[in-house]
Amino acid sequence: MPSPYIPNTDQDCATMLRDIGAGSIDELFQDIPAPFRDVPFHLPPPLTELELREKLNRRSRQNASLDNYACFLGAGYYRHFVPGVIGHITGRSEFYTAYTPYQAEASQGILQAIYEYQSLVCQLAGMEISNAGMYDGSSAAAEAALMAGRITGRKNVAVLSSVNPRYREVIGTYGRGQDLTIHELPPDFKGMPNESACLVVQQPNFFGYFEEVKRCAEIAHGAGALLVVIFDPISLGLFPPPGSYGADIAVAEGQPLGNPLNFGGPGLGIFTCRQEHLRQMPGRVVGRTTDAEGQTGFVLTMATREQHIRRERATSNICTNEALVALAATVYLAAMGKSGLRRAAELCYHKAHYTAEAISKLKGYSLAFKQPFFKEFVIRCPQSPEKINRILLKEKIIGGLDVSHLVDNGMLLCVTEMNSRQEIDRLVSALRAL
Amino acid sequence: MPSPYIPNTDQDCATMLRDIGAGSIDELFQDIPAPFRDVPFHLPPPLTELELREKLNRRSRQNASLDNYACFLGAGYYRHFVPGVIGHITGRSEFYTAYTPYQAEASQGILQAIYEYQSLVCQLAGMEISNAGMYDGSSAAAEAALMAGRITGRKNVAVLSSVNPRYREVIGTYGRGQDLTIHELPPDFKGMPNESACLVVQQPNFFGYFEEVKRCAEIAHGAGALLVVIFDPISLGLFPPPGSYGADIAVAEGQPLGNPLNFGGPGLGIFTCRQEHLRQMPGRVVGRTTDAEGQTGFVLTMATREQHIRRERATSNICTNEALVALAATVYLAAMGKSGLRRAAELCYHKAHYTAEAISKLKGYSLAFKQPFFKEFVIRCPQSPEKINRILLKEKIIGGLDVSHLVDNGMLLCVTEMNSRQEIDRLVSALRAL
Amino acid sequence: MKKNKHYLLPDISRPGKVGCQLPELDVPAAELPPREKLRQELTLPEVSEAELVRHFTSLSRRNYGVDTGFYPLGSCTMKYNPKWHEDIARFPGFQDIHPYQPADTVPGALQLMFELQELLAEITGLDATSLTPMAGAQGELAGLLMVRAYHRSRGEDRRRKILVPDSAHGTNPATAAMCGFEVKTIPSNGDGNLDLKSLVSLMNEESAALTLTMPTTLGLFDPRIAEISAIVHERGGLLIGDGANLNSLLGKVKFGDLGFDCVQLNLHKTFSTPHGGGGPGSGPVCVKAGLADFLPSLLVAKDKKRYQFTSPPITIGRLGAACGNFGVMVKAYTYIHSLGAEGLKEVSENAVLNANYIKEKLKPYYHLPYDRTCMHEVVFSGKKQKARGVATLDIAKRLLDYGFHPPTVYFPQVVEEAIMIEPTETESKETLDAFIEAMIEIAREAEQNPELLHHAPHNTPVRRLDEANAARKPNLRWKMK
Amino acid sequence: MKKNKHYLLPDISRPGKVGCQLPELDVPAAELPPREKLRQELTLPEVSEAELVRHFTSLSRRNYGVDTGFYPLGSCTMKYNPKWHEDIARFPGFQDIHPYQPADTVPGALQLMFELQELLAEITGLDATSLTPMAGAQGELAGLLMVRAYHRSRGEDRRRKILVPDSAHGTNPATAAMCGFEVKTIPSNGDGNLDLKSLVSLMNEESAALTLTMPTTLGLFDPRIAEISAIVHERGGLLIGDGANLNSLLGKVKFGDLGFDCVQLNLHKTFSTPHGGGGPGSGPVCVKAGLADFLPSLLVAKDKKRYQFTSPPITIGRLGAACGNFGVMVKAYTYIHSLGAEGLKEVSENAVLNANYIKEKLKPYYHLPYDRTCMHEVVFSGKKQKARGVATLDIAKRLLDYGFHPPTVYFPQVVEEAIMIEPTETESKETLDAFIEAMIEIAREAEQNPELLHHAPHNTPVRRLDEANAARKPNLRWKMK
Ligand SMILES: Cc1ncc(COP(=O)(O)O)c(C=O)c1O
Ligand SMILES: Cc1ncc(COP(=O)(O)O)c(C=O)c1O
Repeated sequence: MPSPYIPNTDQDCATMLRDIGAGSIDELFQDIPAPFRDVPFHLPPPLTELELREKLNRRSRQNASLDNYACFLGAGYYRHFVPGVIGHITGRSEFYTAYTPYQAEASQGILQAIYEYQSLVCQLAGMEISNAGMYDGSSAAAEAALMAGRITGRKNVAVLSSVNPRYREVIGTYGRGQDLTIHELPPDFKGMPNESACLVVQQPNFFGYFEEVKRCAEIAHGAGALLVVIFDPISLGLFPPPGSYGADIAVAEGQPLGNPLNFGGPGLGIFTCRQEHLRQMPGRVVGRTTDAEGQTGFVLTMATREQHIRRERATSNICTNEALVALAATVYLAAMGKSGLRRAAELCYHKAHYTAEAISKLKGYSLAFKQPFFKEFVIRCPQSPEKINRILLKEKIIGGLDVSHLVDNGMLLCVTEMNSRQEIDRLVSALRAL
Repeated sequence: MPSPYIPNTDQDCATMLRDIGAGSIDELFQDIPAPFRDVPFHLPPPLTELELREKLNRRSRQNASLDNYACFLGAGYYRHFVPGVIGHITGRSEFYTAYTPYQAEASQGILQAIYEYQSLVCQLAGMEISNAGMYDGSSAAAEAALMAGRITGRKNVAVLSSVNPRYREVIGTYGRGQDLTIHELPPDFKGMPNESACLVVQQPNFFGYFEEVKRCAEIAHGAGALLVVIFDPISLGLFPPPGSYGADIAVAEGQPLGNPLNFGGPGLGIFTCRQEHLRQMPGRVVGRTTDAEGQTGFVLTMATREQHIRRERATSNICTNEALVALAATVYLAAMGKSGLRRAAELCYHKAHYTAEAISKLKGYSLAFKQPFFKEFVIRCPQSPEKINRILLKEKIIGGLDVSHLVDNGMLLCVTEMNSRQEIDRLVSALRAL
Repeated sequence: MKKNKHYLLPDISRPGKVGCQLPELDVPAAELPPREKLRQELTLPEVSEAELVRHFTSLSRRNYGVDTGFYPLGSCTMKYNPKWHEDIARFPGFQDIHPYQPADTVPGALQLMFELQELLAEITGLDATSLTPMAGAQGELAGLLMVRAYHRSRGEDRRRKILVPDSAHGTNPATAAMCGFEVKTIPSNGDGNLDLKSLVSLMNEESAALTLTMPTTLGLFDPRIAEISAIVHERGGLLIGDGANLNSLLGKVKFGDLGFDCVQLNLHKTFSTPHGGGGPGSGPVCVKAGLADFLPSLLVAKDKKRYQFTSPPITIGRLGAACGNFGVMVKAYTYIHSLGAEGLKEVSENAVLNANYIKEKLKPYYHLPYDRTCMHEVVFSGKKQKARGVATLDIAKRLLDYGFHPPTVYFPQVVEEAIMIEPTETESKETLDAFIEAMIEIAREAEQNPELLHHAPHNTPVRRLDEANAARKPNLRWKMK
Repeated sequence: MKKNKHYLLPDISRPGKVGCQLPELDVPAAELPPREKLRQELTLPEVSEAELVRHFTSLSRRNYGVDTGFYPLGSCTMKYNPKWHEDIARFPGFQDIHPYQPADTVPGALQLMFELQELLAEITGLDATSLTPMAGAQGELAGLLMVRAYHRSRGEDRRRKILVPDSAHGTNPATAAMCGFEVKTIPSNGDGNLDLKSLVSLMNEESAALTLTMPTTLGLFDPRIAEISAIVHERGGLLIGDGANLNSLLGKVKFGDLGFDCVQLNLHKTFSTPHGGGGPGSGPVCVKAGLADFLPSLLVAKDKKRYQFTSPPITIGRLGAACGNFGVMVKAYTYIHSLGAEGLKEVSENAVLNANYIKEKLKPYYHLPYDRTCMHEVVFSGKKQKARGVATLDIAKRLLDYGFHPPTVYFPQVVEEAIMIEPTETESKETLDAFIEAMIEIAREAEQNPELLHHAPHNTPVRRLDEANAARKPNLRWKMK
């Protein structure tokens, strides 16, 4: 059976085998001890493009795709507006069929795009330098903790309990390898554990409200620890960037910057820090240089920090990252520009507050926290959030995250510019009708 | 309000006006008599991308999109398989954001693609030359009749009554301008009307079955008329091409070659003919040539036939055609190749016959014609096809075309490689259960 | 990056390769007709998907589009078209529907068409629209077939002449001829306006209509439009517009108010649907009420919230087997909704501003035959340069070296060595300035180094192509065995 | 076509421009926090959509991808990836779903993940899979964290050394270090196989595991794999595979049969999901039953036709906030279904055939350190050319002039001036022949005209770039005010 993906014809194979001097393909596999070779594989029979398109179209239609629902779920992954232009650019095959740009002269496009990404992310976060991106926000946070450990030579890591629990778990996973001890601090913490490498805070925090980050910075720095901030990139259209309140390392999940949800992946770990920590920074970085004729060009640089040069003494093992997602974020930030990003943040802010107010006026519902918030907030419900969500679903509404294990009957709701007033009003009526 | 599509800033406008020496934009419109200027336009308020995406997503979801239905509707527009690779190529913006390739040196891509299109279409139809494409199959047929009139200097056009009625209508519309008289001939016609420019036949015909085209060719040629054949490009994977039985002009709807239905447009008018008629051929044509250094290159050529040079003595008024659809057809034919196109035709043939046989065994149903057919056939139903279709719809089946005005309770069904056995069996059961 | 190698599909075809695979037959095979009734030989290229993609990707990289750079092709309105419109046109509910589906399975599509008919009627100030024509020239055809039917319906079948300005686009006279009319050319006067005396003398009881592009193909608005309209109408004729230049009037002026009875629009130009390397287009016709019954079928009608296709009572007939280029309509509809009335006005204002800016900046270097305010485009003449042996074609080819697509050249034919520049509103002042700079530089080169221009372009994938030879010995296809 | 002008986003930014517009607020505005709690200044570029598109389109045209041409980057498996996989990954029901939606609103996605877990287990011959790791290196991390947890669970926490062959990819030792292990390097022997004596001497009660890439990064299959496995296991260690080279074993050989306890796969290489210019990837880990309880969370479990996320009882924990790179999984799933068992076997057979063909053809021109049958890739050494003053880097850069992406160079480090060529099965003999011809031509140039190579590339958008200076004075961003 000829395959669209294997262009060698039988004739080609025969010629090539002859030129190689092999009697058969099998001869090429002689190094593999016979008992291991050509064992049976129990796999489904091959299907053609036509069949698989149909099968997977049906399969995908079983999922409640959010373009057909009102969605109030956030908690780290957000449905923000994705301008159509982004897909057209990430869909340029010169970008998406390339490998990591090891050969700079053939890769100026992606290299410059990453350089622009690094620049835009620094502008956004108010930080000095950025790498080319990591896997996701949580692993970036974990790498930040590891980096703080390397910089300070300390083994304790303090994390506020208001940090996204999943992020705390990932910090724990990575920390275990380095024998870091993770300390969970309450929101009203007064001081740092002894010999802490860093304090990790999330702004706005998992429950959606703003931390007193300046106080955190003072306490952390006072104890010789670094401040690691996990930020919401969209919030920075309206609220102060981590660089402005003393973050030494600032990380984020970059998915909201022009990327669909994709069931949570691929995402993008934004990773920024102070210039002085460059040599301890994990991940790839692109630098500007010149060519033999003096023209500007871009290259991967500072590779001596990385695993492929420094091996076991590298700053991280990361190799493949999320370049295409970073490209999307680059186009997003350029498309929105300063006014667009501010507008996005404002829309989120006002719509979330409109929603929160309307719900908290309903009998039996109340806001769990009174601190200022951005686009997420926890509502205490009159019954279990899980039950409520099941009822909302019938109205084509995906409700908020059930956080009843953290807040009594708590539901973490998220409202973005994607939620029209009509959707919000539908949610409120549905909750009222419950 | 800044617009993403108008890059001039207020500052730019002011500078430009100053450089022009105009006090205001209005001054630039002074040639327009005042009463006509700046009249009110009653249009809906502007919506952003976010809002329009939502609105039109909702609007599009109101339509029964055929990827979610079993569809047995054909009659000139066909749901054949569209390999995904096509969209990726027509989506290359260098192609789709270009104009007609008037400046050859900057347009080698589209020019070569059209040259390949012309070549592929000739190979497919067994004809000598092809133009770069026309609006759709029906207008190509009409232009063929006009061209036959020019070549023969005659004003009568004979059209078999088994030609798609919509095509006959379009030939009529175009013919009226040239004062052609259209004669409808029955399938068993014996001779041509006097002084006929051409005989137009469809193979396979509107009802799906094969005409005796050799006999048609003999009669037409015997009367000094040209034979114009309307063909189904997919059928040519299995059945003889018009060039093999004496077609002087052969036209087709090219949509089935790798294009979605798009509610009937854009389509593609394939237009091929004998070499000797080149100078009477309507539409654009690309030729191969060399550049100043002897390299191969491609240009629009034979333009002296066309309206932009020859004006009222042109072979047609056509200017914009369907280049991007022709590009899709080019990629389709190259992707399928000889074995793929044959397979497509075979699948249609066998599935259609399986369906016809199963239905004609049902009580009350019978095949209306006994001639050999390709992928379409007319079923005589026990009740009105319209009613049957309404019932099928509830089972998520789009039935065949109601041709009860031509055949008693007749329904024209179409089966292609897109109809799985399961779909066909569903149709048959639904008809049985009626 | 690649060395300039040249392949055609047969060059990369090898027996046994395949670019797409279809499923196995899942029903019992039927009997095939006897062998002699089957195709004996089918020869098509055989390539893998990877080779196919590389082939066409490489071709695309040898092509210039609006996304590559400035494309000031006069009369063609080569705007940048919003990318997301493409996405919307590809929604399955728009793309995967059949034109003959029952109306109640496609209410969304029909509503969109109905509303677009109304929107275009409002924008043109006319009463009814048919969306059927598949490009501008077919819209013209619809218009002139209606003119013929109209006069015939009034017993005035003798009106068999169409008056066409000498500056008109080739489709205008060609369409008239296709509709069985005789073409009478009306010259332009010294200002580039229609010569009224000629109009008066030619507009008689044998004349069916004047077809007028407005603004004209010289990029000018004829200020005596009301007089022109009066002359035509008083003498029993119709005033037919070629709306291809609507981009300068959008949201500012209505064709209906100017006296036009019928106008075709080029959605693929004005309404921001990319041109596809030569199509598809869409050329709706809008008409005054008196012509509405003649409109080509199909129309979409609304009947108590239900939408359905209808045919006008005395329609000139069908122009195609379906209902026009729906895929293009979706984008135009989106465009109008995205801009609204104010937005459309900004479009025309900026289009006109940009054209006049180029006009003023290049006037010192290139001959400007009509030195007055222009609309969306400006027509220069290369005759100053021609006098020094540099043809307009040389200038055009040299622009390619500067990374710009050339303007339209040698059209309109009434201007010697015409250079017709239409920047559109989607270009920024920075781009215009860079283009202006290149044009000035080329004017300098034409004086100092004409040879350089004669041999341009120098930086393109191929050098100047031999068009004469292509026409002399037509090679219009490859053959494969 | 364009003259080589160089712009960065700030160069094309102008105050007041905008590339995307969001709607007006449709609810009453809430009170904002006091001004000092708001952001004072936000500086981002301001560009229109058209300028944005031209900027990035032009960047794309300065980039080389698989769709542009041959990309024989060793160890990276740069296959051509079917285009339609991209379409499927973009179905709204796959793309527009939230990782925390209730399980019964995403049964299709969960089923796909569940089945992919099973498919990968079958392909590797192992018992359980976690799809969570987001790239190969994170899969390695998962593997070695499991190794640590495993030994700890058996009270063998003293096993803190990981044995790593000298030819290993940098991620292997780096990962070991991240997991708190000490790295012990095992040399290769003269045949390119693992030095068994060293293994025996290093594999002791302090050693936790051997991490082995199979076939090795020299492109060779170590025929003594059974012995290696026995040595490691007898001494209480685990055999951990780096599955990045699976492309040569697909459908032929199972890691589980070879004795591996755990292996990470690189879906973005072997399973045909394009590499995105550096990512996203996906690096599932497959393990034998004894390690299954340690797998990173989340897994998808099936319980009477219902699918849901679960966490293994003594999981090493989460590696990310969601469930891995689902978008990549969709493509890998599609790929496996599209090929089936026979198809996968053809993949590895053709990958191996292509590599050996290149090996034989280039052997006379380039030094081949291990002259034996290779698997999916072949490693040459440029030392012949080096002796004449031409570095492997010069050869690589010169290939760019011939329109080819260079192979991996200077890796594996155990080969002097390494040139590591991995053609993959998606390349045709014609392409291989053209590449071989270019390599031979370059070998000739290296003798006759070394200068040409020192200054290569000549035909790229930029000439050879100064990497040393980039590292010396890092300029890692632009600044805008
Ligand atoms: C002024 C004018 N009229 C008519 C047309 C014909 O339109 P189309 O190419 O869509 O048929 C054009 C396009 O070239 C034009 O510029
Ligand atoms: C042999 C080998 N192991 C591991 C890796 C790391 O995989 P990833 O880049 O997906 O993290 C690579 C990729 O470069 C590789 O080639």
